[in-house]
Amino acid sequence: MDALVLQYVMNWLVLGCIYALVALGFSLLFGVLNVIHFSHGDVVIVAPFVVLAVLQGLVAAMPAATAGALALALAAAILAVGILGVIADWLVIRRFRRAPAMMALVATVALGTVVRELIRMFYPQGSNPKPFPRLIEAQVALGGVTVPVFSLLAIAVSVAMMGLLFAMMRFTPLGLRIRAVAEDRATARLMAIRPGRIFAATFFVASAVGAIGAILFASYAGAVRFDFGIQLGLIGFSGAVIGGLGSMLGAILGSLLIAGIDVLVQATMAEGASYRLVFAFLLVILVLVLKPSGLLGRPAIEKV
Amino acid sequence: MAAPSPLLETRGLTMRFGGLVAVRGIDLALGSGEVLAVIGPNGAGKSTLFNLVSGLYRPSAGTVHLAGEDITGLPAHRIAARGIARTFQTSRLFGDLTVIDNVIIGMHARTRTGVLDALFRPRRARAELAAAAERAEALLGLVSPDLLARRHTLAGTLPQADRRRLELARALASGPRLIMLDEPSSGMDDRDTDALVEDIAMTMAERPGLSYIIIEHDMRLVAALPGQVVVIDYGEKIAEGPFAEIRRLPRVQEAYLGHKATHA
Amino acid sequence: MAAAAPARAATLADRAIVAAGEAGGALILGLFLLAEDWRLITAVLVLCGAGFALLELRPAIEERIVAAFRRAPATALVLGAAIVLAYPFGMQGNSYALHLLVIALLYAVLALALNFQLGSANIPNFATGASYGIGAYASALLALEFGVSFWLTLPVAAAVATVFGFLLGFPSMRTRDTYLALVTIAFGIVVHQLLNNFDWTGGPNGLVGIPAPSILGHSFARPIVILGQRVPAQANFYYLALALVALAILAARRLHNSRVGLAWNALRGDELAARCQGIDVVWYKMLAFAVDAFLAAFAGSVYAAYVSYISPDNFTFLVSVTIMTMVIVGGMDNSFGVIVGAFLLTLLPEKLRIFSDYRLLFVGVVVILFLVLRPQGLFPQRPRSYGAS
Amino acid sequence: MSGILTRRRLVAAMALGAAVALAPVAVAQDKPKIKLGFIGPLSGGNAPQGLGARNGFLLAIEQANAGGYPYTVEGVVYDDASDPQTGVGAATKLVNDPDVVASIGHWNSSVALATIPVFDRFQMPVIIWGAISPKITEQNLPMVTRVTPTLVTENKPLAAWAVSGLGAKKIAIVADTSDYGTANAAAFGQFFAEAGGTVVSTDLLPVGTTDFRAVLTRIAGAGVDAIYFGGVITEAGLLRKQEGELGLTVPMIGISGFYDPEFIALAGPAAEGTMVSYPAAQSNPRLDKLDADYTARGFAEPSSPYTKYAYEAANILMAVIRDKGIEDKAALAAAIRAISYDGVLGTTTFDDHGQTQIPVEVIIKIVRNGEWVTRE
Repeated sequence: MDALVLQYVMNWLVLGCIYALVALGFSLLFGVLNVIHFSHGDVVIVAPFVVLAVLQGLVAAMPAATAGALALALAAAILAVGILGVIADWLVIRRFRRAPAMMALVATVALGTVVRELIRMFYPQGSNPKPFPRLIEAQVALGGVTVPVFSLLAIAVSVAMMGLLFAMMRFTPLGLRIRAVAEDRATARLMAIRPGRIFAATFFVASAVGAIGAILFASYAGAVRFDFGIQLGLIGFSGAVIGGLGSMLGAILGSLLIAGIDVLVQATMAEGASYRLVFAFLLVILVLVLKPSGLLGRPAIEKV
Repeated sequence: MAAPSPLLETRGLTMRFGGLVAVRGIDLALGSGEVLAVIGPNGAGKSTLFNLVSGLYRPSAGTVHLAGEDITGLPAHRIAARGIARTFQTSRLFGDLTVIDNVIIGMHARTRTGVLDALFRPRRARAELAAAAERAEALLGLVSPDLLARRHTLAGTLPQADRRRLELARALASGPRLIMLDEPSSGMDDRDTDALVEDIAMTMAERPGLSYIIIEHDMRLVAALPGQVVVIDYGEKIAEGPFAEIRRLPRVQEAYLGHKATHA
Repeated sequence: MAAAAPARAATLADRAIVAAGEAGGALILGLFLLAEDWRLITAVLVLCGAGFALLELRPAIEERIVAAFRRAPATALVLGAAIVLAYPFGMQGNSYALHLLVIALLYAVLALALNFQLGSANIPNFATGASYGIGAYASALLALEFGVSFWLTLPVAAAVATVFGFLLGFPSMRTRDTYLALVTIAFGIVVHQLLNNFDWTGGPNGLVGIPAPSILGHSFARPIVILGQRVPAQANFYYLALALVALAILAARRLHNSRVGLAWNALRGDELAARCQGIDVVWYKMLAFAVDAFLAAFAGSVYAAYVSYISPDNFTFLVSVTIMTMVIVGGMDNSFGVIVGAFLLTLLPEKLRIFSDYRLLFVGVVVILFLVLRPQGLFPQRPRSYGAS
Repeated sequence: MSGILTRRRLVAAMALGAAVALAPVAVAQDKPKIKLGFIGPLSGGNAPQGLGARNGFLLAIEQANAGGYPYTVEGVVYDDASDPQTGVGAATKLVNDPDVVASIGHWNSSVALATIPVFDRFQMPVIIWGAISPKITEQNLPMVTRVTPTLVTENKPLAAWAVSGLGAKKIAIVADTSDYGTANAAAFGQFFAEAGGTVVSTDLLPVGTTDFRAVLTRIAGAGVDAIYFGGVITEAGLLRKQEGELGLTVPMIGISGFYDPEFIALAGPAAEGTMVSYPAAQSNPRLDKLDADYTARGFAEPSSPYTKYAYEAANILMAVIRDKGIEDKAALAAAIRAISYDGVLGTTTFDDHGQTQIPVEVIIKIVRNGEWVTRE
């Protein structure tokens, strides 16, 4: 393959996979709770900050252990953001379970502002961008070009996470319960499933998966800033919606599509870069006009 | 007693959902002022039939004619405007609006005010709405004086029997030629069902030209209705005739009572 | 017999309640506008919060006030008109307070515009900010490039935005809810990006030197002098925006109390049932988009002429979200509530400047609190009454 | 009746509130008090620029107050959040306050363009400390002056140097789609072509872009001698970092927009060899003293490239106020334009449009061993 094309393809896959990890959270939450958690992007972007904080703390404490420190920091961040998602639900989102969808949307937009501002004000020098370490610096030769191992890692981690998520939903008791609640809340309750716990679990899983996406995002970009979550969230949301909310495969497909058009436009058009958002969101409109429930969403045949 | 050109006629009406055939080749004919009861087990395709006639679904095959005009595949609001009104199995009232609002909305196809009229000719728009309100009150009074008294309460707060009556009133408000009632007695106890039979009988007496198609499970109600009965099973019409004859057919008993044995 | 529930003649008590309500509201608003001390601002906010808590706990009080306003509409109208017309003269020449009023009024128009959609018909639209921008740009470009008078650009800009509104409404034929919400978000982003990227819109630098309108030789850039009383130039735009709000309220009332408003309410409640009542839901949805865009464009034109400068940054996704929040916090399908929502969310961030860094955080928290504590909005929808007037 | 009762309580509460508000803050002082205004982005993505500038502004005032200035000066600081409407609100608030004599403001050109009509209409001198759009002074509003060089003045010598000094024949331009980025891209592109170079591609990316690989890959394929970046710190850092990763080894150049240690921190080792033009006159002992004072003052935020401009703008305002008093705003504005001020920026004078005339003789700063040093 042409070296340039390979670069583009790698770029596309890494971005698509990262967006997909965020989109999966949207889709999962919508499937189970029928709720749009617009602050999802802002919640998950906390993860890279936790990584940095923990790393800093550990390096200060014992300057030697770096690899172990990194692993510890990553685990802490994923866990913390998972819990943060549960807290966001508990504090705000659960209050809008029965309210019209738009209220939850607006409330979570406000929640996003709150999370963002909290990072900005309470993380040291929170307004400034923070350099974020590349998890792996090595490069390998692949098809005539050198490719960062990180890119391969990012794709592998993402695919693994997707696989894990699928397996969890399909084969574990928790997954079965989540699907039962998604299908029919009342019946699930009759089967002694407590929806409240399932909601919490779903928020935890969605946020933790998103946290991995956010860490990869920060690492791929090379930095993190308190407001990076907005665009990450918006693109993840778009990916989930055009894929068809509630469909995990759709979320992945939608994210790959958005990342694809983004890279394609920038790679081929002379002034494409300045129109990258225009094309990405025109694609969103086009998909939804043609497939009103998203690519893999269940068509809305209403029962009468 | 059938009219030369029947009011409603379906020919070979068919609906497929993916691989599933919900309705297969149904022929129906109904004259002005006639009543048709549709019975059959759950999932037989009765509601789908209604949705096809009222334009919520577009048939995969077959035609629907209203008074000789082909209305197959027209959007629901056009069909409503042509004089087919319906109710739903689970009541679909506008719960956050008042009782009288619900009835006036039922008159949508009979009123004319558009945006510009509403903005620039408020007097005319108001007069039309006031007239509609007056007619709505008269209609409510006819269906149930109790409902009339509660016309300014929200429809969502009504008890079950009153909801059913309000749906009937809303359907009547459009001045239809044909009313389709989808299981009007579902979720009602015997006393309410008796009242419902009375309501239907009364409106029939009041509006002699009006035709009805009624989906029903309650055999008592079906027995009390005049006119033909159509039995549907697995999406197909398996029998047609007066109730007294229909109930004796073995195939009907098997298809219908077999499924509904617990209820019967 | 087409009488509505309370048709009694107004009593003296009714008139007193109306007068007290309007004067009290005006006074609190004025106090809030002019306050500089954070203690006073906090006190006013706490007071308002307590007021709403009272209404929440004792619905009878709210009923009584509403009844009074219903029974004494003439008193309410005359007194209300007198208060709002005289208002700039009570601002002690404070141009900042007047500026805030102008912006609040423009947002009130935007919120009323969105209310047709979100409130009446429950159609999500995150692109009101885009329509606002299209109106502003259309008007400004006409004025700058062709020297068209402001008064002429108003209807043209509105027409342009309405066309875009219909275009945006087009996908609503098939998409719904969250999917439709995303379509409008995408539309808003595309419009913002295009305004930023095109050359003829001035790119990111926007359009400079948009002329202020004038009427009978009086330029809107000059102070108003009446009977020796001098009020800052912002008062011109205050009255212009006020007229726009009055127009929007009138349109909202007329549409609400008509077959159109009922049709919107019907498709809000149950789209499928609405179709079976003969309502062409696609048309009514597109109509809602168009009406929203039409009114928003008016606000945009006035904003452009008022500030004399516009740039894409004025019309971001965030602006649309803010308008959306105003409608939901204020109370869907209630014009008064929506206006209160608009004032609250325009003035709050400005007044919270005293909390400097914590400003956005507070606004976010306040919005969430409002939504949680009074989900039906500050002033929820009220049933129609027929034949009363 | 309950309605009236509530109303009475309202009045009582309001009276209470008013009393609290009016409680005098009795401070014995013989010098008359004046206020100076500052507006800038103190929240949002551009906050680092705004906060650094605000500190420069406050530092100037503190030093004046401590140093026998005839007035007691109070700084009034408002956030514009990089949003034109918020900026207009802030500007209106400043012009409405009779104690505020003059102001300095804005990092974003779109915000400055929105507020200068307000300052002009309400007769308040304003000095722009950060916004660089030529449109701001092109309008020649009497109240408006600017202490920052426009993009034109910084890009022209850089472009000439890129061709002659660096020896770049082919260059790729990358910038953001903000006013700053587009204006930089246009100015540099024009000057580079005039100097005899070829602009291979111009890529503008929306603000908030974090991934530049698609564009960089294409540039890598085009074989350029250098990349010009016309944006600010975050994007500059990310771009440089990703450039290194793609094996694109050509130098990156730019104007002083990302001349900041923060850039090196972001780009890491990849920052090595990055070159920016930097106005030479800016390096002087006064500037060194400002840096020392800034550090000594212990602000919570680090200084930004705009700290010195805001510091200088405040000092210019205070200098003319000392001479002309506080009443005649038109005279103040005229005096600002007529000034020849010796300060941290060198000797500032203004042209007939209120644009600073500080000669821009640029020197090139380069990142070596993780630090900005002057390139010999």
